[in-house]
Amino acid sequence: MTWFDHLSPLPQFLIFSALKILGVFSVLMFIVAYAVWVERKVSAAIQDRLGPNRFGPFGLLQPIADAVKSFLKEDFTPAHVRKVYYWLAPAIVMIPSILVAAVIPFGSYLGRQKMVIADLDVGILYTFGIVSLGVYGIVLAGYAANSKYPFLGGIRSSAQLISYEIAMGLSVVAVFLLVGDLNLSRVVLFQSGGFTHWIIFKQPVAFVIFLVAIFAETNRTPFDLPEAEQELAGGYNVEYSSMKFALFFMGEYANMAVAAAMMATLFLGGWTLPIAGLDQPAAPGQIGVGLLHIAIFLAKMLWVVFMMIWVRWMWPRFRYDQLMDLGWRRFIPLALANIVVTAAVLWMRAGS
Amino acid sequence: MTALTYIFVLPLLAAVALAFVPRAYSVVMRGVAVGVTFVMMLLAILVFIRFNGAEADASGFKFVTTIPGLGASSLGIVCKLGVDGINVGLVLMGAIVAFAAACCSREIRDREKEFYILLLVMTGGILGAFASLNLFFFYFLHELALVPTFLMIGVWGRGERKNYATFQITLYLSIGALVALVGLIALYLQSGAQTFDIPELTERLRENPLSAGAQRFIFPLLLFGFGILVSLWPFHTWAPMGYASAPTPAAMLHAGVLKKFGLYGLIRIALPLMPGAAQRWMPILAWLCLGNLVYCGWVAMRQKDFNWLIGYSSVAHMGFVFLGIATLTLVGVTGAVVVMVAHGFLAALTFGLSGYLYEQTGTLEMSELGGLLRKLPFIGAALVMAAFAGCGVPGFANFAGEVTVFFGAWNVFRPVTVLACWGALMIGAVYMLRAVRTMLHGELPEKWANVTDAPHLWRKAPFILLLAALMLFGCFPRLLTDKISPSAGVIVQMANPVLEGNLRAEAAPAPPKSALAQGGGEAVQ
Amino acid sequence: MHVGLEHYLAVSALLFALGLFGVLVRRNLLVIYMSLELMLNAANLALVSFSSYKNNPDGQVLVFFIISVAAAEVAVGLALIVALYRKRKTTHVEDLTTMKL
Amino acid sequence: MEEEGGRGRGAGKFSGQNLKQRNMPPTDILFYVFAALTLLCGVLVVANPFSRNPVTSAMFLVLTVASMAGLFVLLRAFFLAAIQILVYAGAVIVLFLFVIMLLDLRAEERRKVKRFGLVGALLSVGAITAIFFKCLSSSALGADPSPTMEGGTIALGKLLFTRYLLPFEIVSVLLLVAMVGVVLLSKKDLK
Amino acid sequence: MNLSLISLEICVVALGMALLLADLWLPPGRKRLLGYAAAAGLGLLLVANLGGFGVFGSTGTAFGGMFVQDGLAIFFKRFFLLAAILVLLMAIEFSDRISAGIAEYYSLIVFALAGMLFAASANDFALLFVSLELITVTFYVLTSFQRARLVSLEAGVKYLVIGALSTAFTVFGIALVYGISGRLNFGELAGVAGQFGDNKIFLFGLLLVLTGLGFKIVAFPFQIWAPDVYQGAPTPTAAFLAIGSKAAGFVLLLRVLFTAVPDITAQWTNLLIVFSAVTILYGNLCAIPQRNVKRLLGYSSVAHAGYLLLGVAAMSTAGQDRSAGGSAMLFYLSGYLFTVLAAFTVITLVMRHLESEDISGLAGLNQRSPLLAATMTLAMVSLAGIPPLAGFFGKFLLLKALIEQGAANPGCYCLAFTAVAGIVISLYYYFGVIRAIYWSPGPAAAPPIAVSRPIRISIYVCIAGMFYLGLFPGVMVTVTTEAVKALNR
Repeated sequence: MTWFDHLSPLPQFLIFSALKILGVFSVLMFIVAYAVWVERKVSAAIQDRLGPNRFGPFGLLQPIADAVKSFLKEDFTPAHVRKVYYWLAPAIVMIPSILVAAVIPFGSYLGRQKMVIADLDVGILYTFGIVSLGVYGIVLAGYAANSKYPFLGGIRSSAQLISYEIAMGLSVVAVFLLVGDLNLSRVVLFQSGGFTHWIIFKQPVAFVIFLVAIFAETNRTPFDLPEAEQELAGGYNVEYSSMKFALFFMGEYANMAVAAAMMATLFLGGWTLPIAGLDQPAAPGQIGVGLLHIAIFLAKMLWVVFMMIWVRWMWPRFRYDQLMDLGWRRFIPLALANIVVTAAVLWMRAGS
Repeated sequence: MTALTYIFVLPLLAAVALAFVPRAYSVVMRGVAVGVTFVMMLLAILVFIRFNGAEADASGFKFVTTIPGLGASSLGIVCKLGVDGINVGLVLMGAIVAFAAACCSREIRDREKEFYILLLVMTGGILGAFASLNLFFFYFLHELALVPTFLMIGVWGRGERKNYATFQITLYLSIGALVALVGLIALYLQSGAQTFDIPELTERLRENPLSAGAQRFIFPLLLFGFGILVSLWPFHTWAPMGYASAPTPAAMLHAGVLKKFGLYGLIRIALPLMPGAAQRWMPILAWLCLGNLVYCGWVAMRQKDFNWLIGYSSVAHMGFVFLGIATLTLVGVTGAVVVMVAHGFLAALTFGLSGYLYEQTGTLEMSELGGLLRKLPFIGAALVMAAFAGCGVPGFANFAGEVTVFFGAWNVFRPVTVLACWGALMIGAVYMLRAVRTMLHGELPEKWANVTDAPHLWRKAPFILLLAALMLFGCFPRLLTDKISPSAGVIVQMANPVLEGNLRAEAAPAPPKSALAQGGGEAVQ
Repeated sequence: MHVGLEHYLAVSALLFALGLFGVLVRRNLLVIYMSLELMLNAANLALVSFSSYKNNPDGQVLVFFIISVAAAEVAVGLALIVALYRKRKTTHVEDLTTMKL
Repeated sequence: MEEEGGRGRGAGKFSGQNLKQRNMPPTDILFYVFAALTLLCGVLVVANPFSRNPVTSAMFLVLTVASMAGLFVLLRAFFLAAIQILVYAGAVIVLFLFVIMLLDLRAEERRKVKRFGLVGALLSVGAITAIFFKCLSSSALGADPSPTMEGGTIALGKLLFTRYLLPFEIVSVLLLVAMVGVVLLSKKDLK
Repeated sequence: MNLSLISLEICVVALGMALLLADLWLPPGRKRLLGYAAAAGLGLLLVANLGGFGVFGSTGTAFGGMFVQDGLAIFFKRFFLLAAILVLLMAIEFSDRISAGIAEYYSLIVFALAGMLFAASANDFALLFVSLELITVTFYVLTSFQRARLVSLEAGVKYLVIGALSTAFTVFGIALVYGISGRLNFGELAGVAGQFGDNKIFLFGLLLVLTGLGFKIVAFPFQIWAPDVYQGAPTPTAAFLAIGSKAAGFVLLLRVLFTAVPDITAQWTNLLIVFSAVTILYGNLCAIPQRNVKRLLGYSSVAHAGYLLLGVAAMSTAGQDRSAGGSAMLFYLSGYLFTVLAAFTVITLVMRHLESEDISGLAGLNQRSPLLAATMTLAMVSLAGIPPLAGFFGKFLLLKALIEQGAANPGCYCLAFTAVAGIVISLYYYFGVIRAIYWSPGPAAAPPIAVSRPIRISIYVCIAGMFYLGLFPGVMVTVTTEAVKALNR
């Protein structure tokens, strides 16, 4: 590795970043692929059936089969669509979730490298900024299809995403009042030193709001109104088929994965675990500890993903007005109140 | 508090009071208007009579009084009233004409409330403007009197071209007034006196005259600003049309009194405060006034409508005053002031009479009228006398004034004077007498069989009064000239700074000639 | 060529000019409004670059205000445009002729 | 620009003192990339030769805003870069899209552009730009050679809540007003 | 931090919010009460402010010099309060024309007022921008409030586009000024502005800021929105726009020119003179053919902006002592307040049931309501600048201030003559309105117009104000001269 140490900092930085990006991306894709499998398995279990079980042990190779199927299907473009946007929309859907993954600390250190692609000081603002871009894919899909149901789906989705973004953002404000920093790594560090330091226990209200908002942001049941089959015959992705449809599908799961990662980082202690000193960052020599941190993070994240899948098959769908009502008239005031209370408590503590 | 205070304040207060009278009580309105103007007239006569005996302040003004509160004293804007020889006659004339106009207001039948309020405001404004010793209020009150004029013509006026006439008169007079305002403001600023008080300004400028540049700039503003207000040729077109369309009282007040404001302003302000520029501009003014005297007289001859005719004749008469002012001599200026007073009575009289005729016949087309003297002995006689006065027949005040002016002008602008004599006397006589002949003599058309003469004293009173005044001052011009000369002397002296240096020896009348002016006055007597 | 403040200002000015051009030329209210946003963004860029190059944080605070005010303005504006569209079925400025002289 | 040379050279604006320098620092390359993107997308917002579709304009506006955020990052204004994306891309332009879709502006395609207006606009805009560049080249900016201020959240936040508290509060009133206004203007049937 | 200085603003904002809240609980029939409550609340504040009770009397600066409470600010605050009260009373009369949300209408007026109050005290570009935007955004809504009427919406959209454009100009200008000087605070800027007198970018930026403010004060060539917006907006909005928004623009203009960059204003003089002249002529000439009263007042508002700019021109020409032009402007604005609000009140009452506010709607007004006819006449006479009303003395002071500078800059004389020409032109259309009132026959069976007591009081206040300022201007001249002392060098 001596040749490496001789490089100037910039190429070093570039190489490490490339490696991290590659790693994160592949893990994310893997999770996306297998989240689908998990989803099918979980739903099968809940509905007391078997689920995919033909291809590979427990149907484990099913995602590969699905992928092949998607690629081989005819890529049909209906005549009435707006072509450019029709092509663009599926591509856009994936981008935000991948971009958000860049700022999430998925581990402490491996060697001297911090296990985060970009350790931004404005991390959370960046996340929200990127998350808010997620709406474009869906809106454009709805617009591009140039037919009724996708259009309604697009409209619904944009309204829904914008509405719940506010609740989500406000709920997180309380967290940052507590932490005093927007940098996600420091948020994680703040949670080290005991289960009670996890923000889920300090900010339960924020957690609940955030959790629900995530469901809405990822268009998951009970908030999957933009694509509700019974109402809109599939919503914004009606006109899509083959690989383009698959991209939407993947986008949804990628969003889920990233949202779960955010959840884990913000509320569940990130890569920390308050046993066996695992809540402190790994020293340069402790490669094993570093790997363990990554594993802990993945475990938490997968747990959240699992829970989201679980919820999908357990809950009925909301009505649209109920959804809006919940967002605007319950959560936003609640989140505001939460902020005020948090600020007041902090202020009193600082005073005393 | 002097009589002047009441003359100024009474009509305005009465106007405010009338605003609260229900409109059904039109008799009250008329009563109040006539009563108030009558009181004003008595007060004005009182002031005139007691003028000689009254005590003058340092700057030669009498009955000086201040209305408290009005204006902004920090800017030197104080409502200060007072009279000297020049404006005492004007105030008297104004008050008499106002009373006459109020009496003639019977012809107004609708919206009497508004009309009498406007009439009173106009009266108060005019008299206040003449009595004001503050440059600001001098202007302010004149404008105050102008607005009602416009409204009266617009609302109660007659004829098809009423709207056009209203706008024309409004625009013309406003331009004139505003141009003059710019000049007045510039004068105030250039003087550096920090006051709008006329005596103080005069005093200050006597000691430190304005720079030549400032005078050159300001004087034309005042000359043409005031000139437009007085219908100086070629800015006269508003006058005949406006008067032809105006309701009688408005025409009487405006042509008789308000129009004199510009002339008064020239005499009071432009001449004494900017002598240098005055010297330069006066010859031009003299030639311009020929436009009034000859051209407008000529046009008057061609008129078919009596009101247009007297409108033009009124414009023509202004030429005398301009000529008198242009001489910059004591005689000329004195004569000018006398003409102003005389013409005030005369104009009011003619417009009042024409208004009566119009009321009776509904037309003033001279071709349609004729032989009216038989049906209207009183009105007809008054009209004949008015025509004589207009032609400058001795015995009427106009003659006294015009002759004085000619005496003054003879030495200064000889060719102009010759032309003016010809124009004014010959042309004036022609059109006036022709009008009298067509309207009063000859066949009486059938349709005028039932016109009636002024039925009772109240209808005759205004005409009698005005005629009496004309004849009084015609027979005893000394009543006026005695008061005017000393004050005019001061002004002329200020306006002729070079006189003392004998630089204009051949043009300017030597001091003995001012004695001649007195002599002229006596000769008339 | 080293990138300095003036480069940023040039970009900002060009962007401003672009926006102004759009406002003057385009006839669709929505696009006009987008062009206005471009102009505001140009101002933001100028403020940020001045602030950064002169080590003075005031400008960035002002940008914060501008962004939030712009958001509010857009909300009202779009509501207005939608209301107009409902009534008039157009977003074309040349169709707004109810009050021609 | 050339005439001003005598005075303007000292400030050395575009006179290119470093033209010879071959290896550009990466931030400079990034600047050119982002600047070009910003302007290109800006042009496509305003005058897209291929499409008059407002949706296209809106999408390019997103790109403009995003590349501007890139410029902000280069200027070390990280907070504002995030806010820029969050507010403009995330809210404002979504709102635009939302409205465009709601109005379904398909009929609104090509209308004749008035030659006269176009030329006039070009001239006036060109004049303003020319004046600006002339000013730029002739006056001293007095700036540091490279960005020196770190526009972090904490620094700005502190300013925002101390010195600029009053405008901050007024903005909150403004947002309230805007909210009331939007509700009033768009609610279906008001009671 | 000196919070007591902004107590007035806090109260006003609180009042606005209280109105919004009270609206929730009031039954629809009693919403009128809210308007009276708002007016009464503002009235109390005005009285407290005039009396200088408690926290309302203090002067000084707060928020690091950003907020300044000096004579000028206090003058304008009282001005805005009075205007808002009269507009609120007008709005109550207008309420049957507003189908829904009348309570919000009141509260938005109060919020716009808050923006104006802040603008009066702005001593920093940040505060300037924010308060200006508060005013502008509120007016977008107020203008398009009658969204059932197409004209109202169109007016709103036009105001929106032009307003946003002006915002963009202002902001870009601020960016350049800030960039060169590194200051946002006017006080600090004044200290260093002198050295940037020949910095083109700085001047360009300043010019852009002035351009942006030009939109607000409706000066040529940024006046294009005014006629349409005045015509289309609900009448009380138009009134508030005519007086409040314009005065706010002027106070900011004064602050920018004479507080922020006091040393380099002289070079603007010729520009100001030209624009003032063109504004006067444009406004007056365009007003002549108008048949819609509100549109006519819109153009006349352009003209009046021109007259007011004349005062600014005089101030910028003046060397040390700028009080003549400044006090004239303030006096003129005060007169304009009473006059224009009187006119709009009459329009509100007379044209309550008419869709288009055509001049012919005024026909026969003096039979239907002599009071309103007289009020309108007085308002027109005052707008035209004829004694004995406020408009005359205002114009007199402005001309005086201008001619005073004639020696320093002969352009002032030209401007004075332009103003005179403008006044004469304006007589034509103002008298056209009076003519419609008095000498065109009205509709045969037009019912008399009922004038409620509060609005009667507001009309009396306007008339009294016009007469008082016209006849007894002394006090006001002193007050305004005191108020502009802050702008002297």
